[in-house]
Amino acid sequence: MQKKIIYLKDTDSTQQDRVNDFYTLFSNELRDTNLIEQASVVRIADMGLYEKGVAVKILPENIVYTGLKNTDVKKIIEETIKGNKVIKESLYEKKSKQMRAVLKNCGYIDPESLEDYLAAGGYKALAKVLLEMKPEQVVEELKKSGLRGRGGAGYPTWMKWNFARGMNSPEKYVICNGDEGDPGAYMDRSVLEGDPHSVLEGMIIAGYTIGSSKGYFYIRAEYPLAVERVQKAIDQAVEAGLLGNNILGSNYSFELEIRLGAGAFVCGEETALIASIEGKRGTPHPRPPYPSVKGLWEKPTIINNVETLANIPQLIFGGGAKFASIGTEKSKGTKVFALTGKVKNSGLVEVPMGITIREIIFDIGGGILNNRSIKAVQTGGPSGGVIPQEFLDTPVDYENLGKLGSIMGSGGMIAIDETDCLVDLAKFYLKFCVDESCGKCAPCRLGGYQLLHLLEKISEGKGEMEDLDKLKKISYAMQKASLCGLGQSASNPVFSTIRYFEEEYKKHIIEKKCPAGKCKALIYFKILPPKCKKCGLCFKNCPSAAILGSREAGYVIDPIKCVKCGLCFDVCKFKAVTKE
Amino acid sequence: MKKITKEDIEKIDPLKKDLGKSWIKVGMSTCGVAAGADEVYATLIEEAKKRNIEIDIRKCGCQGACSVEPLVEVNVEGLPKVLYGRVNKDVAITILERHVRNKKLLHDYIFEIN
Amino acid sequence: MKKDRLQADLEGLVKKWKSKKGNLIMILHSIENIYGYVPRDTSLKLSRLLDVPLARIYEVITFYNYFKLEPPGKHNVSVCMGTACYLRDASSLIEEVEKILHIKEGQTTKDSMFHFDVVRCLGCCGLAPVMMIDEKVYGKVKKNEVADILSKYVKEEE
Amino acid sequence: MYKMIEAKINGITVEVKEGTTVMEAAKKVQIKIPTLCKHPDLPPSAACGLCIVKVKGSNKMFRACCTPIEDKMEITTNDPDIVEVRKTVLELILSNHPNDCLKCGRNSNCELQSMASDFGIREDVFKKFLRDIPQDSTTGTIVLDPTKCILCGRCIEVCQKGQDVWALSFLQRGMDTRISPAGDIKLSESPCVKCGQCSAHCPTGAIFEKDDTRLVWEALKNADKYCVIQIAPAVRVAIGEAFGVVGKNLTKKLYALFRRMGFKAVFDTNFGADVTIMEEAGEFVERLLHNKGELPLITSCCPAWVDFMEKFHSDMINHFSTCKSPHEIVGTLSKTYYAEKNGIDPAKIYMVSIMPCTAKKYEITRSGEMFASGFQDIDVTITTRELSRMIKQAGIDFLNLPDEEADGLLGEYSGAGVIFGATGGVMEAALRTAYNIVTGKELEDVNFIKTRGLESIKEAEIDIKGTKIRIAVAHGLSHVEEVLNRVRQAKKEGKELPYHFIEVMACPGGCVGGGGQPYNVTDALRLKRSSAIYQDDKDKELRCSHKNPYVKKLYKDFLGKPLGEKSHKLCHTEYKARPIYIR
Repeated sequence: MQKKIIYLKDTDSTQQDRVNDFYTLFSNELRDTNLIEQASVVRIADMGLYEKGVAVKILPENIVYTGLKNTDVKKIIEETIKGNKVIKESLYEKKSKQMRAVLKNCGYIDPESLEDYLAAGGYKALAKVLLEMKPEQVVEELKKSGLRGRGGAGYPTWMKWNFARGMNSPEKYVICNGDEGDPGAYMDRSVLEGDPHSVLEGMIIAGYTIGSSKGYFYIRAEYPLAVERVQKAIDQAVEAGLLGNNILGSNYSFELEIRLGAGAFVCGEETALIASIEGKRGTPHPRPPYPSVKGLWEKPTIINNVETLANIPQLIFGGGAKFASIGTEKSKGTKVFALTGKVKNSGLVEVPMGITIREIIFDIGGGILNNRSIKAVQTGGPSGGVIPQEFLDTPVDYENLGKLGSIMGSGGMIAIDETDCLVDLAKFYLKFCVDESCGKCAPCRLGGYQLLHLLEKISEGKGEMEDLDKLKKISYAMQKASLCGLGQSASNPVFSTIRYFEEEYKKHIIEKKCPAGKCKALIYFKILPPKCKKCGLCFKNCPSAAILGSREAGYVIDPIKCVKCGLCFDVCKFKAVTKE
Repeated sequence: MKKITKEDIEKIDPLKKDLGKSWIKVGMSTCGVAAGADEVYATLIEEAKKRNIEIDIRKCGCQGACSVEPLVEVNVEGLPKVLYGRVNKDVAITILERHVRNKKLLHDYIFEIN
Repeated sequence: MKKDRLQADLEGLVKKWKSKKGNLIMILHSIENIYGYVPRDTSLKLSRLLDVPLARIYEVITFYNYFKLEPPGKHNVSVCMGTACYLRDASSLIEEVEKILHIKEGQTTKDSMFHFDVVRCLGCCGLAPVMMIDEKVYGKVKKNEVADILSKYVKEEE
Repeated sequence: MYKMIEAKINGITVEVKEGTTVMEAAKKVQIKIPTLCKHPDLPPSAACGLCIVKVKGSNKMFRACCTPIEDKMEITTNDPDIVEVRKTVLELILSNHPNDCLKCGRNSNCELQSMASDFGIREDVFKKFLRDIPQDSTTGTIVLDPTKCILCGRCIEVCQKGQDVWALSFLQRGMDTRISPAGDIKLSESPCVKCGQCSAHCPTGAIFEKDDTRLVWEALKNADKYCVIQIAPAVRVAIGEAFGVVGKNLTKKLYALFRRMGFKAVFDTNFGADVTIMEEAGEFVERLLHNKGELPLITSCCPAWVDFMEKFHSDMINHFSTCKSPHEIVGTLSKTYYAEKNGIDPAKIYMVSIMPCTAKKYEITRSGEMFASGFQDIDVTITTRELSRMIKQAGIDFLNLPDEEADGLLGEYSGAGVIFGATGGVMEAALRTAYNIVTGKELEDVNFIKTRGLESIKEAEIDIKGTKIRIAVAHGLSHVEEVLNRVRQAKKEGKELPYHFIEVMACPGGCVGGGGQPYNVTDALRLKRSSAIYQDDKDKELRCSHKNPYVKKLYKDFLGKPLGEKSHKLCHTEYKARPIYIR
């Protein structure tokens, strides 16, 4: 019989010594029961499980027990190691909340190998479309699937395609929008880098459906690896006859080229992206006319986000109905989120629509770092909003997030804990929008700038109550009067933080305090005389000579000289320096 | 490469590439590369050759666990499939020696095991 | 020397791209890759060769962050201020770099050794906070490590 | 065939053609929607965000300037909510605009100022953030003041699309966005041809004609100066707009005005136009019949066009008429012919010209030939807009002045002279005289209807004694290239030339639409101004330049014959290729 191995891990990071205790317990028990030949125990770095207490995984059977108590050790050795039986009460039912569809190949196949992609079932959907389906049938499948654009707004993909398909024009274009600009979202980059052929396949299918023979990949120049891999994929596809004339022996011909972005967030907006490809400033144009009517070089054009296109092959292959079986009533399929912020396990996750935010943060993300408590979750990036912790059980879909004042966006999800200041967060996003505003339309250009100024004023402790009204007034005007989606949503971070955390704003304004201790101007460091041992370490470390006193007399902080660097707070061994 | 036909696409056995073989995959997306995956990949190739260890070493995309990059997944016959995290050059060599050659796991770097 | 090379490169570039639609930004990328910025006489030449008004070229160069009109520093220091890095206190890294190099974001040191930028998401959120010098990414950087990292590049020169 | 659609705006039913914007449709039913960026003359830029309206069934607001109205749409253009948003947007725009209205050249006719007045703005709600960029007055014609710019984009539209000059561009983005020549160089180092269309379309004081009125007042005050004045044809039909009179020819009131202001003699540029025709028509006939010079001949009265040609089309220099513009001819003659006839020291003569044009300020020092009299032929040029301010400063009840006449020697003009003010006019005037030179006969019908009107390129064929003369008239610099390319193509292929004679005016509509003319020009207004001009022509007994008795006298007493030695020295000029960018 193969030797069993017990992998041991304490999934609760606050417990430092417990895993060693268990290690000793298991080792002793194995030795006492003379099972050393049959099994061994090892401690490992991670198991991909979180907040499940002490956990063991027993191979080769792949049995996982979680939440173990000391008394369980004996039982496991007795029943599982010796008796080959599973202990039902402790068994961890592996029910992964993740569902990898778009990411199914990412991390599993070699993105630079067409063969790998083919072996993973690649281009079967294309073959089916080109050789067995009419364009209208593809649209029909899309309609059945309920797929909505993954770039932000969630516009039904079939409608976009169908519009363009119906346009009578000899020239039409397909554009893949790979100008992922949300700070903190990088799923598109991952897909382009990890599985470029799936996006290619999606684009060719899109081209066939709308009757286009030319497509462009618009990729951020900041993603050189993605550009390199996509270019390789295009070259491979050309060589294999998957691009070019008479693809797979059909009558359909299609070619693809890459165009680079050049560092402008607004180019994620469709009309700005088109202007950018045309070699102009990436400023948005009024819609209508919509790109599907008058797009690139005034020709009908569809623009789909990377993730949307990566969904196409599996959707076609499995059929629209199958795709629609996942998700909620109005939001179908899976969504990739870039989970970051104060979450333990940051990274990309793909989940079925309808999963709750709590499940994403805690079951997949492993909860909040340093076991702090969660304050809110920010979704949708600079155009999105915050969702306070009381709504964490909301199922994720386009409508629900919208109701809460946020958006799905491209899928950034950021966990915010009690040490994060919402005024500061709003300021961060506003700064982004101000930097990225194209400057064309007054409400966005000037409104954003004024909002940022007001937020800075508040976080510096100079805020007045009427500033809160001004924030609301400008936010509303920006929403209504800005030309494009960027401007219309740029005030969302302000809107939503005021909506849920107005008290925190008021604390900044009235009490001149930042509850999270983030806004520097509102933090005050103080030395508590009873705790101070007069060691002088703070005195020595202070970069601005703000600490006065001597080893005899003790020390005080001069609030005027203090630059609030926090060094005294960090170096004090006796916790005699306080921050408030 | 010759032009692919529909038959080619359908003929390819989806499983044939992975079955029964020993392999190492290195996550080589931007996050991985930023964390040093390219060095790990190069080390693995170079050292495997130097040490006459025959194993298929490949690149792959991002698995999503960005906080523990670089990630190296190792599948050796007879051993569980292991995902190692925070791999550096030295760990890469140890993986070759210990895991691949001597069929022992590097417990301190296991992030997922199946 | 450099000038000659550009002359040849520029003509080659225009030849390669002229017949393709949507070429301006792609050509500017190539020029930027050669020089690290887009010199004025290059823009003037490009304007003639492509038959695109110089004003359009400048409109584009100054609109997009990626293109620069001034020669860059020898080493490009970027601190990422994507959301993940922001939440993990990248702003303290920015302060630190500014303090050490005595320049603000977007500026170049007097000796042209370092140019400093604050950038949006380098795509390594898992490693936040991140700073990048030239092509090399430094992840999980602590404030007190900044000086060490920068000093490596100064030493290299000596 | 257009599809007609029916919609409701504020409950009022409106029927319009498909594709009509909400703003245009609203106008049809007497609803005004505020805007700062949409100029009736230009396509919408959608920049200001003031024209937002609500559409039933959507919780968004839409920009009326660029939203096509759809069938059955129900639109609300005005409710407290909309007004509040508009007011906030306006307050935001004002937060980026200095409060120096009192010192601004646009005071009392600024679009932003009147909008602020309409909305009852009484305080600075938001903190002021102003651009700190110095004024650029290097061209000596227009002044760029980026601090006052609201980034409406009109100047960029006219400079890039309308005029194809591309001197102005948007640089940077976001709050740093500004209008500037490529690379923050000075306007004088840019391709700017000084046409001033940007200044005529600017809603605020961000682009403004260089104000030279002070020079005029000072000269008038100076007892040593003998101040004389001339007015261009297009001024007389537009100046009334500043006093609420549209499309009326006020020539005789202007003559009276100038005398009251203190000018010693009042001349008319139209007289110079008649002289120009004598020279230019002669030149045309020389080239046509005697192979002396290249065909087609291209007119050169428009200084912005001359500058444009020297920068962008210098291969056409040989086609250019070397004849000076009418304005310069009157200038030269005032300090030679007039001075001689009246025994006045030409050094004392101070020549002021009133032009519809900003580029004329450039023309007066353009080249050495502009000093043919031995002095600077024109001392100062002011635009129609500057003149209207001077009239107000002078406290003269302009509209009620009695009619007066000009000083005949350089003031009497024919109908051919006045039509220089409208596109096609130079061509028409030249043909009237060319016909006479070639045939020795007078035309029965002097009206060349085909050269009139606002079509961007007008072509016609005229029979002069069996020779078919093909002509083209272009106005608005963006239409020039097409015409010139046809000529280049024919020359290259050795084919028959497409034209014999080409007229170009830089500004749309010709001088009536000049960059120095009163604000808010539209095609409708251009037509009103030019019809007043054609009316003047029609009312004249003399319709042809060669029949102007004072012109005949000029040649007899002073110049000799057209294209003669003396006229060549005084009335002709040269051209040279100029770099598009100096830096």
